[in-house]
Amino acid sequence: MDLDFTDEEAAFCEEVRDFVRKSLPRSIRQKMLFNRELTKDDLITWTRILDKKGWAVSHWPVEWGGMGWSPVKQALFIDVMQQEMAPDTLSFGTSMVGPIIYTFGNETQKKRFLPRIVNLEDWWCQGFSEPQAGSDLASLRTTAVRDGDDYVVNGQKTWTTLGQHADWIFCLVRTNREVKKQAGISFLLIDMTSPGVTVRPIQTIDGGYEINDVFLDNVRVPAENLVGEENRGWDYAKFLLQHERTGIARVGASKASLRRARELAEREGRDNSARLDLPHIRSRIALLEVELKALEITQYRVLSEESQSGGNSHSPAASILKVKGSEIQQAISEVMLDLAGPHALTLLTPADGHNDLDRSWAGTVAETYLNWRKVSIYGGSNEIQRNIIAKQLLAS
Amino acid sequence: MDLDFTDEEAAFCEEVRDFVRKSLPRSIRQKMLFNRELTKDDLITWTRILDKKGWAVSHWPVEWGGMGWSPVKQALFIDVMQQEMAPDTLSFGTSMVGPIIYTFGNETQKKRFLPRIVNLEDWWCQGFSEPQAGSDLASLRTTAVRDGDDYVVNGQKTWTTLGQHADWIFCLVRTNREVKKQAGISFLLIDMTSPGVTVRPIQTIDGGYEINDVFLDNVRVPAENLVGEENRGWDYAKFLLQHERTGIARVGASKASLRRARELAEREGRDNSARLDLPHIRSRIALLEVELKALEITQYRVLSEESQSGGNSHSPAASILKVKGSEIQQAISEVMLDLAGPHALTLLTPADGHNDLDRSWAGTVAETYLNWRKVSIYGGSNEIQRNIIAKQLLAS
Amino acid sequence: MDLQINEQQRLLKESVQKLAADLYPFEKREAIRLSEAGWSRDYWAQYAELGLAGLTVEEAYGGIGCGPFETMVVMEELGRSLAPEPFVATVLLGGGLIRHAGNEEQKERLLPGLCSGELLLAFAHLEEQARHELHDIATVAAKTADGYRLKGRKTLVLHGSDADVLVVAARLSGDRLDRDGIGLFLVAGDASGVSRQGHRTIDGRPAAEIVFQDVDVPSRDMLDAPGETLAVIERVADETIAALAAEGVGVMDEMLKMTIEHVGLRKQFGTEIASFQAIQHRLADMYIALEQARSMAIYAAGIGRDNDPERRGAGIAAAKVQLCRSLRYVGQQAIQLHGGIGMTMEYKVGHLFQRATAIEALFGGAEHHLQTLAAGGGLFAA
Amino acid sequence: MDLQINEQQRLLKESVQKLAADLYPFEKREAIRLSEAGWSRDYWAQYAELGLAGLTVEEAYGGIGCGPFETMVVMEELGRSLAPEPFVATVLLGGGLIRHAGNEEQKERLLPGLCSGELLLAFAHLEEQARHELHDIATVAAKTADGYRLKGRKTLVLHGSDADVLVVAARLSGDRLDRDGIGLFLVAGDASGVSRQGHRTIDGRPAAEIVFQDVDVPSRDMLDAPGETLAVIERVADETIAALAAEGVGVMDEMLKMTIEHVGLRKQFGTEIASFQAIQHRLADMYIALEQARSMAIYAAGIGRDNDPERRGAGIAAAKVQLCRSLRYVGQQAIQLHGGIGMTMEYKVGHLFQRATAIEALFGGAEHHLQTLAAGGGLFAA
Repeated sequence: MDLDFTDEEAAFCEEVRDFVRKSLPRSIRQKMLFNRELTKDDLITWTRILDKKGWAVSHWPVEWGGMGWSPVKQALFIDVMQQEMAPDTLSFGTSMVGPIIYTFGNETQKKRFLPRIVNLEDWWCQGFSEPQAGSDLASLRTTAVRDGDDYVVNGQKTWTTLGQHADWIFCLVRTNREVKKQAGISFLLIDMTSPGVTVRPIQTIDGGYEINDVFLDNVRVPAENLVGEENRGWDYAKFLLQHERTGIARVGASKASLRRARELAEREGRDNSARLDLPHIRSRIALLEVELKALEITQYRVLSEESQSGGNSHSPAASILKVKGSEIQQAISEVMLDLAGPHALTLLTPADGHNDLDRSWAGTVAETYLNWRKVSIYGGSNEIQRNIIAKQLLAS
Repeated sequence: MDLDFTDEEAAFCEEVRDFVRKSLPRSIRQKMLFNRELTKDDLITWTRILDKKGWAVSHWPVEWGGMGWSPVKQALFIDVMQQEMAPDTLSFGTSMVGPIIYTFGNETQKKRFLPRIVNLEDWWCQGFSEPQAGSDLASLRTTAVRDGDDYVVNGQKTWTTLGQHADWIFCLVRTNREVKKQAGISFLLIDMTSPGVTVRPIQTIDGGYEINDVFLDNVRVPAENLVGEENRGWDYAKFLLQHERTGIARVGASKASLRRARELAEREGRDNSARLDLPHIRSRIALLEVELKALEITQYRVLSEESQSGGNSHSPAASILKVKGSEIQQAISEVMLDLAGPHALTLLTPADGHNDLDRSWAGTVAETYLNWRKVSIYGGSNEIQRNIIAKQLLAS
Repeated sequence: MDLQINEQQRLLKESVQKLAADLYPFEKREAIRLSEAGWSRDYWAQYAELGLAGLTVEEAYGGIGCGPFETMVVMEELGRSLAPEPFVATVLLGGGLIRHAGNEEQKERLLPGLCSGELLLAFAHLEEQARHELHDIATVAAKTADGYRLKGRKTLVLHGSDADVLVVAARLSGDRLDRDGIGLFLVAGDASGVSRQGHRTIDGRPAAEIVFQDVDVPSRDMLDAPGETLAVIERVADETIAALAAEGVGVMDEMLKMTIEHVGLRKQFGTEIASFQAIQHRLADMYIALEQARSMAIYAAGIGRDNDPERRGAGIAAAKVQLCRSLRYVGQQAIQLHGGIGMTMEYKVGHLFQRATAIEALFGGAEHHLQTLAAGGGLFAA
Repeated sequence: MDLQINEQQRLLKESVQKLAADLYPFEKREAIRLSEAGWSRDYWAQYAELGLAGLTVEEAYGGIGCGPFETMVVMEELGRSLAPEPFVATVLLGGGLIRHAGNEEQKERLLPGLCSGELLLAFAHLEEQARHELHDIATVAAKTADGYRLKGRKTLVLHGSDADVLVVAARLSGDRLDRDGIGLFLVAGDASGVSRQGHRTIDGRPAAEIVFQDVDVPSRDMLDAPGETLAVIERVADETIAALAAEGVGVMDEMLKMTIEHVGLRKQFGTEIASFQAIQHRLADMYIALEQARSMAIYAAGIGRDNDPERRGAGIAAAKVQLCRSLRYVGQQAIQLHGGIGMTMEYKVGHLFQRATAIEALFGGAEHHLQTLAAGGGLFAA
């Protein structure tokens, strides 16, 4: 047992860090620093820089562009990327539909779709949730009825993140209503330009437009866009939930945020009249550092267990990554809110070319705080995660 | 609406305060200050001092020795008594079986029992809980079978606080097993000297002996000791749960503890080397003061509502008194534990005649911390209280 | 001690409820929020008709002379209905300063207009470096032949772009952090040298950054509080915090009500989520947080009248601590239990959460006020 | 990076488990606790037979030369089984000081006896005024012709009444709070001038208050750490905290296991309480707290080897913060979910909670160590 990096691991981290520092456009870095939305072009730009280096889909099988790294190495990669403020690649492509296609898709599908995911030629979005099917996904109602060589799809998807930019959507649809609810679901790839697809952006409480309703009204989808077998879609979705948990804890991103919070707290403390709440804010930051360090090691423990068991761990520890990861992100956003004090109220846009530490940093923290409430809701709410943990504890 | 005391209220508080300061024996005050167990004699001594003043059962009907005070005045009385470190009277007599007897008992019972409760000639204990019936009281199994002029009682009661000193125990017993579980329960008064009554003291994790098992083995109880009607015992028990909620929040006692914590924190801070956790302890004390102030007003709101509705409030606010009251007591005990630091480990008995602020105060805080875990368990656990609140919220 | 609301308070409550029911159905309020001003002069006229614009002003000046408990009753309803009208800026802040520090002439000049709803006031006080320190003022008022010349920059002036008259805090003497030497000045919103940059706060309400570039103010427009200006500012801030506590209670009460309704309708795995015990306990904790804050709002209304600034300050700090902590908990849980829909602007609960967050940040959050309490003698000093 | 336990560690774990299963069934352990000493020399001999008394001692002196990860494995099992034997006092504290600061002669003199289980050590360090400051030492070591004369009073000396040899921290020069001028001395427990008052700590373990009244110590019994005594004390404290973190994990793991079992059996209103969602979520949170502490115990074992005292100190402080917070939460919830039975000495869970509370207080609680972290450069300094 040993937590120290090997020389090779240390050198690799250094390599990734140097690469990001040299290659990440400053304007993108600044947006990440202030938690502002990236444009579609920003993400395409960065994905292509990564692709050129060969790192856009490093976790994929080598055959389709992956690097063949160990799980630990992959985790280190993501950790450093996030610490250096690099945007994640578009997960709907690289971490969701991509792995589904290379695992369950046919050769034609692989050749057609995978290369266009790697360089973000296709922008994918996710069509799982529905208005009456959130954490209880299997109660979904969107139907796909076979009609000749097509499926005819009707229904509504919602919370579709970045769907407004999307070229394709991967959907769970009901293909058999006769059977028990999980059993009649299929996994379908739908071209967003198909007639009958309508996207309605939804404004969120932070003022942004990140999520969408997607209405599917008699949309004809060629049967060749069915992934795997009909009525097996639930298995593929479950595979996704268990797959690729590295990074769900967002340890690297939280490290960067805490480092920044410490820096700003020190500066705000210096600027200010004497008494003040800042020592208490520093304590809260220290406590979050402790929890994050623990989470980082918990994450490596899960990875190590998964490596050893040669696949998915069934330890409830994996749910910790979601619960604690999201709670820490939210707590950091609260620290920043409190650190900004009255300035959090103002919604000022940081001026272009500002210094990282200008007081204008405070103008976006309330948006981030409001927006971050989502992280304990999506991806299986934290309540669902606790149910999962308890079930496993009581079964053991 | 007005929170200020009237002149009369202020004068009354002053009168109570003066009385306690003059009349409470110093040795008893010191035990209260260090949260050490009182002896049976201590409580008898204090109860008789109170009785002489006419205040031992101030909340009772005037006919039986009460003072006829308004609910607010009664609450002020308890608040000042607790703040001045006066022990509560033995609640099993004065707040439980006493009110049951004067409300539901017959004249003979009233004349026989009530006067002996007032001056603690009879020490009462409570026989409600059983090993398999804690918060779910109605599932109790102790039976009472009518045999001539007696009931024959068999079963086991547990968590019987101070039962080792008791002359009498009031019990819920099952007199009808045929009906739905709440319906077949009766309320019986049992002489602890009856053959077949055995008391077994149970040591608790603070090292003390406060609770007991009480075994009832073919105990013959004269039928005249049945209170009210047979099989109506559950109604009387419910009356108790709703009755006399003043003081369950223990606001006065927590005021005294917080005042003491502040004093000790200041002194400990002065005595000590520089950095230290004490500013943080002071913040925690301040936060508890805020919560306690809120609870104090919540308590007056509940009283005011009950006065207005002429009886029991059905607002879920009453459950707040239990939940928050116990949480605050526990949190104060944690502050004291942390304030004592390593000295909490040592279990030193404060020397007789020590100063209130000698470091020996630290020798009892761990016991108190451990012992106080009970306050969120007994009297309807805090989980049960939250169930009650939710039920009322969802019904409204 | 008396914790019942009286007949007058009950009638006031009902009339504000009626007004709010009329003015603030979701779509109607959205139209106002999305309008250029973000609030409505028409609506404000209706407030004035009901006497709300002059709620706290003595009858001699056209008001109805109500006290803090009436303000509490009104603010709770305004909170519940998310009313964006300038009650805080004009009545509590601007009006409060003139009531407490104005001389007879100034009161006669300004208060009737305030009561009739025609005159809008705002308090230009906070500066960027000050965080929540009320005495941290760098804006300078230099003596001139017939008055003063103001120079400085104010931030977060609530309804600052709309105000006809700004009450400006500026330094007559001393250093930025001195507690003495502060003055209050009446400045027309459109006076020469005043430039206002309006913006919205995180709850969609209007505010402004205001620069005073050599603004001349005649002597008669300095409020009369020689040597006591900071004390007046502190009193008005305390009274406003007490009122915000009541507004916050209204906001929370509405969030809890919506959440109870939502979990009763929402199904998951075929069951109403209201039947899940973890959800039920969350509701119970939200309720406890709300009621504890309600108790402290009552406390704040009472102690806000106290003339001992230290006792009043400690009581108000305590109320704001409880308020902020309750707002955060109830707000976060309301969103969490609503799930995705709570995150959108299409549903009122998210707007309530925005307002809850704004109320927290106004006049200092929980940690700021906890410091005051920790450093002082305690709420239960012997 | 490698997070699997290796074969040697697995075997060690199994042998300690076997020993504990044999020695510590509830009634057997109660007999020991209620005995006069509160622990058992017979048991300690069995520890020594397995090599545990010499676990961390180099093989040259009769030990088995294991490192911090092996200590972690052992301590977790000792925690789970509430073993009262003097592993911390003798092996980690006493043994650690001699290993790090003893000269060859001293090591040869003492370590073999330690390893064989015959020699018991204790560390007489803490003083009443010091809280958790390791350098706050008032006990004086005055130079004499052929050595030193000790005078002072020590508190909370774990197993202090039983120790054959006490390692005593005393001041050679400087003031009470100086970081320099501290020395470590070997003193026989029954030396003239030593008076020991034994008592139990809140978890029923033996400790002592010890007064040193002009105790003469020959020069050869001063440990060799010129100018570095405090650094050695800090290192040994850090290593001990790392080990306590593992013990705490064992304690929590057992509390959670017992609680899961209890709620699966206990019925309320006709239903197993394990089926209540609020109970389930509490179990989930206990599990999270436990696993986060487990991660930090691993971290502590690793960083405890670090030769940079600042980095090591920050890492150990972080581990203790997580440990204390987890112990408090898991312990409190274990009692709460057990209900009344958890409050009694008749059930193991209450004893575990006592030990959890003691581990918190040893070497400083969460707030103490959080201050260290808040004042420093952060765990993730760039």
